[in-house]
Amino acid sequence: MPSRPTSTSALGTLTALPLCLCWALSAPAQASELRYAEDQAPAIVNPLFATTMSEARLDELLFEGLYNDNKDLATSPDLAASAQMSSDRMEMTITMRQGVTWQDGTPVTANDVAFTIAAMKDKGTLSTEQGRVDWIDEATAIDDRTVRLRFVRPEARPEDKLFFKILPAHRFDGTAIKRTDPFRTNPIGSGPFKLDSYNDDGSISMSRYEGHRDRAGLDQITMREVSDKNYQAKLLMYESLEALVRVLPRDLAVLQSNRKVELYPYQTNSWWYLGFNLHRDPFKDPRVRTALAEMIDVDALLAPIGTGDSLTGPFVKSSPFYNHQVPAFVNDPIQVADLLEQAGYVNNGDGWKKDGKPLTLTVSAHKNLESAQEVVINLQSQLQSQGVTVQVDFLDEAAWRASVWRDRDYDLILSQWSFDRNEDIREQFHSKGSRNFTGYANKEVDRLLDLARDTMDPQEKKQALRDVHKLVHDDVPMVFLWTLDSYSAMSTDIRNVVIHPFYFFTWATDWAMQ
Amino acid sequence: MPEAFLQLDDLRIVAGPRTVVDGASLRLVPGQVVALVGASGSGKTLTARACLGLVDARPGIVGGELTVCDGHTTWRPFGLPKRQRRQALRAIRGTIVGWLPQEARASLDPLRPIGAQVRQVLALRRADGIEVPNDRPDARSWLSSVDLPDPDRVARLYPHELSGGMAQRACIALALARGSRFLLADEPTTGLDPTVQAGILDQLGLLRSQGCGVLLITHDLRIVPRVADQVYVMDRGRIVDLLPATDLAQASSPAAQALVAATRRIAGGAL
Amino acid sequence: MRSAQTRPKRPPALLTAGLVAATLTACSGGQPTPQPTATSSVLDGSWIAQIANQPDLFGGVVDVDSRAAWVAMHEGRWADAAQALPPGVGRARAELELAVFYEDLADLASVAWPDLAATWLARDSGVSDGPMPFLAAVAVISRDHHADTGLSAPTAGQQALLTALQTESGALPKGTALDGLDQAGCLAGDLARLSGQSEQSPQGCRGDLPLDLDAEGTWYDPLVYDALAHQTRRRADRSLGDVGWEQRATQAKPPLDLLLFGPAWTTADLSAAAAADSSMSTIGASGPTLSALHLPDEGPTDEPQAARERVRALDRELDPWQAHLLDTVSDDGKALLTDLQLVAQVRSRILLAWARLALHNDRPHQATAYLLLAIDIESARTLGPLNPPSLYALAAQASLRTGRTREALDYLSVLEAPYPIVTGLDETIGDLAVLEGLGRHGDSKEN
Amino acid sequence: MTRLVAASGRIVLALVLLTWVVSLMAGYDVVADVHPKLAGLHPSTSSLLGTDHMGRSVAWRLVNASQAFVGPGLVAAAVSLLLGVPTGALSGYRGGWSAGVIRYLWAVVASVPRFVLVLLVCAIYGSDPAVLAVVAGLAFAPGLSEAVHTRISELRSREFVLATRAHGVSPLRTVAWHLLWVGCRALVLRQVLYLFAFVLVLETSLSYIGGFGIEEPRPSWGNMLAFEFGVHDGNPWAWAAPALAIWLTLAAAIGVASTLRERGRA
Repeated sequence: MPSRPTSTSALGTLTALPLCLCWALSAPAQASELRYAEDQAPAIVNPLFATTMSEARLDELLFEGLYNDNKDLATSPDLAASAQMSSDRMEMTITMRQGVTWQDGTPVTANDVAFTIAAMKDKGTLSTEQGRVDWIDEATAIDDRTVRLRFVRPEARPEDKLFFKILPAHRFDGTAIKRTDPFRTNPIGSGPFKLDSYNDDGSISMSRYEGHRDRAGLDQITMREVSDKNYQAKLLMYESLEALVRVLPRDLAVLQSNRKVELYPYQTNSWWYLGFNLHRDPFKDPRVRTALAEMIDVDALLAPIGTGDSLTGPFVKSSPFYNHQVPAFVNDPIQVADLLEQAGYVNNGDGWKKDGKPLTLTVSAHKNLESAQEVVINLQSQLQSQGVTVQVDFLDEAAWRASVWRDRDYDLILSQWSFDRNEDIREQFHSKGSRNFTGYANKEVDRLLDLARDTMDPQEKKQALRDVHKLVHDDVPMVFLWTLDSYSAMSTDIRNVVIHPFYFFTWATDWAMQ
Repeated sequence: MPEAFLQLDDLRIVAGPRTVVDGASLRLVPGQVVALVGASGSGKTLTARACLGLVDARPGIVGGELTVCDGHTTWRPFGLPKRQRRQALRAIRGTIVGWLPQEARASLDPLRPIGAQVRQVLALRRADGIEVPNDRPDARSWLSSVDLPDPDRVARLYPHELSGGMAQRACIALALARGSRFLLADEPTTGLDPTVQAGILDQLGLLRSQGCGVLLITHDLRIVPRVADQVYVMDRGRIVDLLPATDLAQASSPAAQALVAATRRIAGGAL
Repeated sequence: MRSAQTRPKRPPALLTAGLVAATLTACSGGQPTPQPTATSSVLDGSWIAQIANQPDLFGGVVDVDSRAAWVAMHEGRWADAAQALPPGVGRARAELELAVFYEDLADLASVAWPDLAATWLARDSGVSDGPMPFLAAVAVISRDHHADTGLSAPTAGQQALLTALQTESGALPKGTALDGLDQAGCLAGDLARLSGQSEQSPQGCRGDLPLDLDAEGTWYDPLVYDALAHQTRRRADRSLGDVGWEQRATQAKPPLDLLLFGPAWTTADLSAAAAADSSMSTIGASGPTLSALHLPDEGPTDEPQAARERVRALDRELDPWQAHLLDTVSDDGKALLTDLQLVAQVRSRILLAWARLALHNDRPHQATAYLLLAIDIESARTLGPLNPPSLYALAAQASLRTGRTREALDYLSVLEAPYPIVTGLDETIGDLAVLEGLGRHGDSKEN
Repeated sequence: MTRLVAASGRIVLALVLLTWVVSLMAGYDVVADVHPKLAGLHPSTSSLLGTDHMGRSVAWRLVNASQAFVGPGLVAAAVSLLLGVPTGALSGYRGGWSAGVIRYLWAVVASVPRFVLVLLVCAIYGSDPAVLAVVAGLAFAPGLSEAVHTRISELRSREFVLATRAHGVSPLRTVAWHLLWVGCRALVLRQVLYLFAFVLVLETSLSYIGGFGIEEPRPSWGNMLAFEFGVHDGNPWAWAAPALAIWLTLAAAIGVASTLRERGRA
């Protein structure tokens, strides 16, 4: 385990702690400033590389797409003004909104759109967002305000897929964009807020972009890094923050009884899971995975951290795709033993061993995943009592990105996926999915996922995904854990709040202060 | 078997540009009390300390020789190389030559009770192979031997809890307990009231009778005839006179005469 | 209880029942405590103030025989309450609540089905020969159903849509006549069976009607909800005998069984509600007591902020009043107030009525704001005194009408176990969610 | 009063040491002791001090947590004694240029604040308790060395040192026995107690913050406090007990240290 980054981040935590306290004592916010807390400040502000919710939320303030959701969640033009479809539905000609400028004053042109699509499609851009444009064959800027998109196959409602954020072409050297591109700390967007500064205390200051067509009601938005979630609710109550994105379940009661605070449900259709590294022994063997899954008592894991629904597959229980016919794993010691013995393990009372080597695994969890500690401790105890040794490794953001996203260097990860209302699990479970870091591959699942993507029959899609649910449950690339209710909290000083069910800040231009 | 003796020859000690002891010679033999008298600052104490090698580099011994003989071995430390000199000095310190310091209270370890200090000295004595008299096997007996009242209590006391006289007696007890052949007593009676003085002088007389050679350093001429056999008179770093203690009044050197005169002025012709 | 300083912990249902029992035992025969006079409020005339000051009044209504029924009433288990209470005011109220809840579900259905039909038609490709056309057709024709009005003739627009469905899919039997109550209910059952969306379809009923809806024990339990099948409103009225709500409200003395655990503060509020709205679905939304509190308007547009301000204004009245009440009443009264969360419950019910009114007036965003402030988040996934079933039906409707189809499913999922009849609705809205997501890319992020 | 403080402080410190020995011998399995169904139990006869919100025995974890700082505290004490005392004694007794060099070197170390020094070294070499202990010892060595230096150079010039030498006591023995053991023992012990308190504070605060110190599931009073603090409706003893333990131990260490006086000081 690379201890160095862990330690340096703890060093950061340590230095941030007094700062935290300073905020608590600091003067109230300036007029019309919204200060919100994230567990960790995003290191990269570039929508091409956004993998976490905190990044997605920040991008929502700074950038815009061609289309976006209106308050009734219907697709409506954003950077686009109007569009024409060709009769064969293979081409779309988009006319851009007039008079839109980037935050550095340069006009937003059709070329920026063509550039962004090209950049996302570029093999040199190691982005997880590629899947969002692979249906576009080519994007051509006709003139400054007109861009033509050619599709791979006919599209019924292409505008529903044109939500991705547009980047300023003039800020990049080429379409192969690296994660380390200097843009990440100096982003220029066309959104209602512009990034002013990264501050020493980990916070990010944004102010209203005066050149935006919808003048934002708030002068400033500040993202504050409060890594200790235990402090977040207190900071809100002491009026050192105006918003918490996600409230710890344990803080709900006290915040609900506080008349200065309003709670908004922030259901992001998210579920927790334990993901195996399928590239690695012994987790290649489905029997070992199944045995481990059967050893885990999910309800007992869930009990200490709050009320939620335990799941058997990759959907939230209220989802139309959730397959209620799939039974949960039952902890049957005989069956577990049977599976492990088939896989070549023996247990002579001192734990499961194969060729004298004990069955051990390391659970890696993101440091900022709330309640992860409880889950991991509990898991360790459960598995140890059944003869499996478990090591625990809490990773900070940098180590997580390196060992999970980049190197796939882990045994078992504890993490959480959040989905927008489409609950599209393709990237996670398709063998070519960009977020499939477990390395799961099942031809039938691939076929069903493709079908679910392409079909125009809701019944067929529903059935296909319910079948996927069954298959991924049986293959056990992950142990599906649960979904938890989540709420965000906001000071009643902030008015006209309507939050987007996934991106949170989509309608933040309307927000204003008392 | 040659007789034990301690002898200084032509000792010269300099302190910076000043010569503080300039060619001092003296000899001490067992069973004799030799007094070293002189005005303050005449170099008495330094001369005595030189006998133990307790004179630091500054002021430093630049010349002369110390010869110490215990009847078997003879040491001449000053002429030796540094390492051997240190060994030689360590051999004679305490074992052959003892020290009864001037500031009794300061010379006792302030952090340990008196009894422990006597016991330590006795342990050193035993380590050196010097016989411990049967009637004085422990700290208490040594403390009572110097007429300290309630020796058991005194043994538990710390130096700061003792009066000046008691401290001085304790120091003597330590010196006696150490069992050295020669004892260098540096102003042992200064600042004490006459009864205590008398007691201490008696102790010194007792030592002499036990065969110990005592060098008594003092500027109080009145006590000299009572205990000393011989008197060295020192003036500005030089030994200017050597005469029997009883003949002190007949001293020829101006320094000795000045001392005698001064003593008479104070004490009124009792000398 | 939503007041900062006196928030008691939620006791589980059994415990609540036990506490009520203990309170009753303790207060039987107790002397009424004198009325506090320190700060008088219009709320001092409410039933809550009455029973807090005179706990034995409460014991008079909730006697040993009916305790379980009133506990059910308190916790929003209205069907249980209606079955357990003897005929009379109490039962009528339970049945009314149930009826209103069913109507909330009917409203939800009447939003969901046309939405489904419209969305389905808007996607002009890939016509399915599944049950969708059926559902859409029923949606269209049952849009304006109300239990007491019967089936109205389809409007011109609805008729056109119906024709389009018939011609396009060919699935809806030609010449289907939908002109009778029984047939409509029957069709709903058939649809559920045909669609295969429910695990246990009801028996097909085409031809072998009539269903005796009034007969005890023959609860028609369709899995696609149809309000027409639930004649609870009629039962509620029958429980009152010949006397109407309005009349009853003025006669009752003491009027506690008319008001207990309800959103009306006084009988005056109740009769005002009866006069204003024959369906009685918005009791507590207005009335003399609330008028005296000078709450602000909701504003002319569907602005959630105005709704929030209104709730804040209500809280500014309720919180200090409750604190004062707790200071002045006896221990028995205090126990009643805190154990049963009476003020919080009434508050929740008032917001519910406001939300219902907002939905009737086409202000779904405001309705959402009311409902979010009404829900007790600590137990948001279970029904209870502060989270009655109607809350979820209304929240689902408000979500649906603000485009949050997926969230509507979340709310409905709470109702699914205790009310299996919503399964069909759940499937319908699920289909709508799937339909809306067709051809979209989803986004997913870590954490 | 002072006596009472000293006596009760000693008892507490002895208990802590005893706890440590017990925890080393008991073989309590920190991983196995998780019982969510028994979460948040209040103290009772069956579980002294109750359980935390994972159903783990608070009493056992409290005992086991002594391993987090007693061992490192002892190591740190040894390190600071080994480094600080000889150098302080040497510079104090010899004086002159050797004292200059020694004191300069220690001043360089001491110029970095203790906490920062520890964090710095931990950032480089990881946060192993052993590293923590050695660094804490190192961080305290300059202070110890300087205190010993001051005391010995003061004692050295006293007459009694001369007298001791005149009695034939060797210089090494004079330093080790008369000056260090007799003269500096209380002072050194005081410093060591402060160091122990420092190690406790260091360990508990690092574990509280997380990342550096003892990580779950291994217990430390710091992470026990962090883990339980803010849990609603839990067992208040689950966080009060470690907090109390930290406070008591610190008070004991500092109380005992402050009542230590050089005996027989003139």
